[in-house]
Amino acid sequence: MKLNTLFLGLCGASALAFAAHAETITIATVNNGDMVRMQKLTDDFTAKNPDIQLEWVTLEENVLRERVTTDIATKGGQYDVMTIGTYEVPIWAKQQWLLPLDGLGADYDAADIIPAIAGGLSADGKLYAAPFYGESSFVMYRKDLMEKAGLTMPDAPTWEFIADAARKMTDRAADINGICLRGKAGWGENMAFLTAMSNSFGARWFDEKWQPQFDQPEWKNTLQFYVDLMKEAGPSGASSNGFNENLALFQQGKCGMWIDATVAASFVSNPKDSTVADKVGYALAPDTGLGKRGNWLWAWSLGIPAGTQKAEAAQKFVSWATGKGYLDLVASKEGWANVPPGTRTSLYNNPEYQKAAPFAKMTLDSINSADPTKPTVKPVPYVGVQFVAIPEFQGLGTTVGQLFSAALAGQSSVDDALAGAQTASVREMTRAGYIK
Amino acid sequence: MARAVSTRRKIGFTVAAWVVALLIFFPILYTIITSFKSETEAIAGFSLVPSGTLESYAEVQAQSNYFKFFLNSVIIAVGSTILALVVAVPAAWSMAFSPTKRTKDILMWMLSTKMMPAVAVLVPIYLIFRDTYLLDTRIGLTVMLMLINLPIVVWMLYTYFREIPGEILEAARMDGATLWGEIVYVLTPMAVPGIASTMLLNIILAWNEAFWTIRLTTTNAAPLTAFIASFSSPQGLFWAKLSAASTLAIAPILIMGWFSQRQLVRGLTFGAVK
Amino acid sequence: MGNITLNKVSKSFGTTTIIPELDLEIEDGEFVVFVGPSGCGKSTLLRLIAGLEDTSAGKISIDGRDVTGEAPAKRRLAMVFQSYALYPHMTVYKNIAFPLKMAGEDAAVIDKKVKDAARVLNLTNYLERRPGQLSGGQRQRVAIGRAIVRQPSAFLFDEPLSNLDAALRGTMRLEISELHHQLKTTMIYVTHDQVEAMTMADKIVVLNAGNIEQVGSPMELYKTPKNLFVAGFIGSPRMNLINGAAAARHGATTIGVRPEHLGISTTAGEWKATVGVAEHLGSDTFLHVQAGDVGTLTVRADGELGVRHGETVYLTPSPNKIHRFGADGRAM
Amino acid sequence: MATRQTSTLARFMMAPSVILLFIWMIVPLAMTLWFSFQNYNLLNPANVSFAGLFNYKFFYTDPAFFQSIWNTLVLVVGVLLITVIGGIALALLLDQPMFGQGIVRILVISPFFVMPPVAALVWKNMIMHPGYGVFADFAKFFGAQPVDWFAQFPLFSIIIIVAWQWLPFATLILLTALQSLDGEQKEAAEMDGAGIVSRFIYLTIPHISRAVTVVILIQTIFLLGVYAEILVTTNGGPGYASTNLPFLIYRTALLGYDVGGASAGGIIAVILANIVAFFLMRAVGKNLDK
Repeated sequence: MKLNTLFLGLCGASALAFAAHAETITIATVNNGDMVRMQKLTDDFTAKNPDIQLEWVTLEENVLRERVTTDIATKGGQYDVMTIGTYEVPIWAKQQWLLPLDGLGADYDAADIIPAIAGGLSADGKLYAAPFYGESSFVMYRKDLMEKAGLTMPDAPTWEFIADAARKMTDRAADINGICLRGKAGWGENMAFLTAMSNSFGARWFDEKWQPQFDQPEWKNTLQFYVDLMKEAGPSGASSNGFNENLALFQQGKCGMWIDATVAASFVSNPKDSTVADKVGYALAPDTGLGKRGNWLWAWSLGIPAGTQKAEAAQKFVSWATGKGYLDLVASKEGWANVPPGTRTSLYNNPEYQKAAPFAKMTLDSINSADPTKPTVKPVPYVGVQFVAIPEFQGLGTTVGQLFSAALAGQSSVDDALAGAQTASVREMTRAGYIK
Repeated sequence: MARAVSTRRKIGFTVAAWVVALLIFFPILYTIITSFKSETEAIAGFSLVPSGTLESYAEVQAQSNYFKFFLNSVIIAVGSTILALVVAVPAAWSMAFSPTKRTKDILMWMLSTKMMPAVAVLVPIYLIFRDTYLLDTRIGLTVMLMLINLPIVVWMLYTYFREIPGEILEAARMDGATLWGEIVYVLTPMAVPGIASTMLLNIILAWNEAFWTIRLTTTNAAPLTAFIASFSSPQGLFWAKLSAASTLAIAPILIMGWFSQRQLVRGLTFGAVK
Repeated sequence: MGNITLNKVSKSFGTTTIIPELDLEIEDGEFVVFVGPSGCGKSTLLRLIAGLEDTSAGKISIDGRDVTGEAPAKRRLAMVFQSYALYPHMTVYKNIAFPLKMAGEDAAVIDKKVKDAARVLNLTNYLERRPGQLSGGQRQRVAIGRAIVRQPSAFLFDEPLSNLDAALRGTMRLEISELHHQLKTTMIYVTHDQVEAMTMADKIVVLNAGNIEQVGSPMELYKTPKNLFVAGFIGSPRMNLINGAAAARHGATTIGVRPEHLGISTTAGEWKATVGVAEHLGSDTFLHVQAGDVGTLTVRADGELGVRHGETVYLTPSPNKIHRFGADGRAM
Repeated sequence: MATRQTSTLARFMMAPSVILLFIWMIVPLAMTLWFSFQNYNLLNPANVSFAGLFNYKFFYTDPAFFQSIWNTLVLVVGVLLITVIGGIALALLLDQPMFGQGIVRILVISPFFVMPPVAALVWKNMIMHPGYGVFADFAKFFGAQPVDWFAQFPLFSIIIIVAWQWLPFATLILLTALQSLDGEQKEAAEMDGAGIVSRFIYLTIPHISRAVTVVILIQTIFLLGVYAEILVTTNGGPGYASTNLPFLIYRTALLGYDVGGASAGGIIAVILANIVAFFLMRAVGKNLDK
């Protein structure tokens, strides 16, 4: 009985709270640095919109994804703004779970958004999520070690050059590995890298009839190349390394090269965190001359679930967080180097930013060289550079990632890993009804 | 009865025990040490001497309001524990003092309710919570954790109660005590150590429950597990910050554990009743 | 008042019968002892009366009131348990006060009654102690104190002295008897020790395998045991039971002669025997002798008697003290 | 051993627990059972249809299925072995006279207070990482090649982490059991000429067997559900070397959002867990009657 009263009381209390702050919007974000910074700048927004309160839910990437996906798919209605990636947007938009962002205000200037990024966040010409920061991947290398090896990094290297350089830079005695690459199993971990890499080798996940392609020579070339390279020039423990592990290695000067997200540039070039800050050079992700480079495209973006009661306030917030004004705000408070990158063309035309971020041009070029709608050399039925934007991909990608990390760890052969990946993919795609 | 132990032997045991204890404690110690390092120091290789910076703590506090999460953790952990005890004490009483042929089966069945993998029932539970408006409420989470830990609580109380001689309860019955009087005046006070250690164990389990507490909360009811989830594995260096957040999250339960350690051990022994 | 009647009471657990149907009448103010070997059902019988177990059939009434289905608390009985069952977390004072508190008595009344009981039981100086700090005898007295403050219509004792050492047992035996004389309340006392039964009881109920073998005053049982079981159980040392030719001569299947009813002589007598172990108690000497066909006998002799191991003696039973039993074990 | 009245009351007092747990079990179970017969992907809610036994078939034909069951058992048994044996050893050590016993005890039980994901993160990155973990630093200090724990011994590494978390629990329960061992009994055994080993075998082991049973039962229930540690460290890899049943279900449920498949997996897991529990009860249950 008491419980009941308590329960009713609580309901009543929350109803009251509801009435008092009619416009509290709840925002789910990932715990990356740029998002955390935004959270700290909330005051600017509430000063401009005194009738809107912001509640933040900050979670690490995997948990966030589970959390918001469960909520939106069951119409739980817990969030008014969700931070989602390029992977979710096309799938969710297709389910009509997201509100099209058509009320961002007159001064929002949607045309300024980098086209490659906007393309990945739109469906039927409508923008379903506003990019907060965007990234591609590129090569970060140690200029000093490159020089020592007697080589010069071109702006657009080939895989052959990278492999050669990696082997020459490796100096096990000095604890220097020629190259650090992702190896930890996961669709957003090693598979993000390997899928992007495979694009440059002419491979693809599926042909136009959704037939998995792991039995094709292109994949064999990709994986064999990767495993051999890592064996000869990679760090120990590579099969459990993700972004952060490699970042730490690179910052401690243990990697000659590192191919990963462009946002890493701001970490490795930051003298506060990095012991090699002044020795880092950048180059486009490598290719094999087939017309595609091994770089990906990702944008953490803000979307508004279709079920929200506070769409208007939510749009106001999204407009604030992803608008040009926000970039200026961050610049004025924390300097241009800390501005969220990769979303607006105007930022890259800003000389002050170019000066503060030596990697700006290479970042923009990398982003522009990725095309989520045409990611591969051969035609594919899907969208997405380092992923396949279908609901089944996360599970399947992780399975394949596990198999490939086993190949990297030397616990299975490349052929076995590919055969396993093929079997798993055929199984999953048949089940999901793609293969008739 | 106690024989004088030679000091040499005692020193030998002391050294051995301290070495083992420090080895076991080392990961936690290292986390605490790391929390006083800067991020670059944290990955710079093995060192037990931090620079003593409070930078990470400042950043952690700037990013999240620790106290709010802490409060939710306390309410949920303590609330669910008390609720579980209220339900479990009578059940354990009847199992211990009025057992039937099926008592053990019922106990086993209760424990078996914990065997459903949480991930498999996330969607059903989420739907139930949504439809009962319990998402992101402390009461929802409290009831949930109560149900999750109830079997363990019943089990532990049952084992403690069984060590209480039935004659004492019969004496109370002869002395004119009603069932209520029997439980309140005789059983509960006698089982205090057992109940206390059950409580502590349950609070620890509830405090550390990191699946449902994250999946079923948003802002209002989010406890320290959610606080931790906002510091683990972001892009970039995070060791010092995660260590600081972890230290903050572990500290209250660690301190509580330290204070109640004697009680915990005594309760589990239950040597008090003869 | 404390008149307890058992009418066709029986008890079984599942298919095992612990107590077959039995009748028993206990008068008000009587000191009744249930005695029998362990496992004979005497404790179960007590617990049936207490209400701690349900009867399987039959009726129990106290002072004419049917209490068969009543909760123990309502039967106005008090019980002293073998383990004393004191509340370890309460002081002596609170232990004794507990039944009064449960009865909702006034604090002042409780205080007076507890202190009175403590005085009677010599516990006044221990009221603030916990049971764990008391000796066995003191605990026993606390348990009794807890029982008497309620002024029950009857006391039930479940082997209350079995956890005490011999000397203390003797003292407590006297104290309980003394208490009975003071209170004049019905007492039912369960023991496996026939000495306790003989010394304390007004009426002894001998139980065997749930059956009542005989009911009667200690002297009745001693003098006229109805059957072999009672004959063998009551009396210390045990009665000598003799089969065979010696018994047939008295026209019985078995004859029983108590050790104190055997005359002993070094020169002549009915049975010739060789002396075995002699137990010298000072006032008496118990001789264990080997008497050929008759078997091993125990003889109670004068303390001054000086016979040695291996010597030959002659025994003669007092003719009017021979108990004769038929083939069915009943007294003839 | 009681009257009808108390038995009736007893049933009545057990009712809240039983009813609550019954609801708690039956409602999600029924829903899970229902979902397990549906084609239901969370990301495609428009396409829900009856699937018959397909989800079950799909789940158990997963290439990782049998290995995941094996891994689940290895994980449970491995952790139990370490924690029970280690726990007995630790309890024996902590039971000895020493200076600072209280502090030592606190240090030993501390890991139990650490949240599983944090424990996994700390172990993975600060202790076991071959590049900059403490183990690696020590290995390098002694001139050895650092061990790549998660690649070479993935399941064993996870067992170590989980065992570290549960060792305090086992130690605590076993220590308290040890302390209740009668001193006179020990002395009597000593008088009888029993050496330290036979005293341990004939006196200590039987005495703590009940506590060991409690440790095994409670831990098994928690260990059958371990997945957070795997998610944080190896993601089930390399290959399927560290994929256990809960992780497989996790992959299906929260990566694939395949509610039907995950439900089928859940039901299979419940059945398997109950089989394990059944044998466990047969094996150790008699200790509980003491």
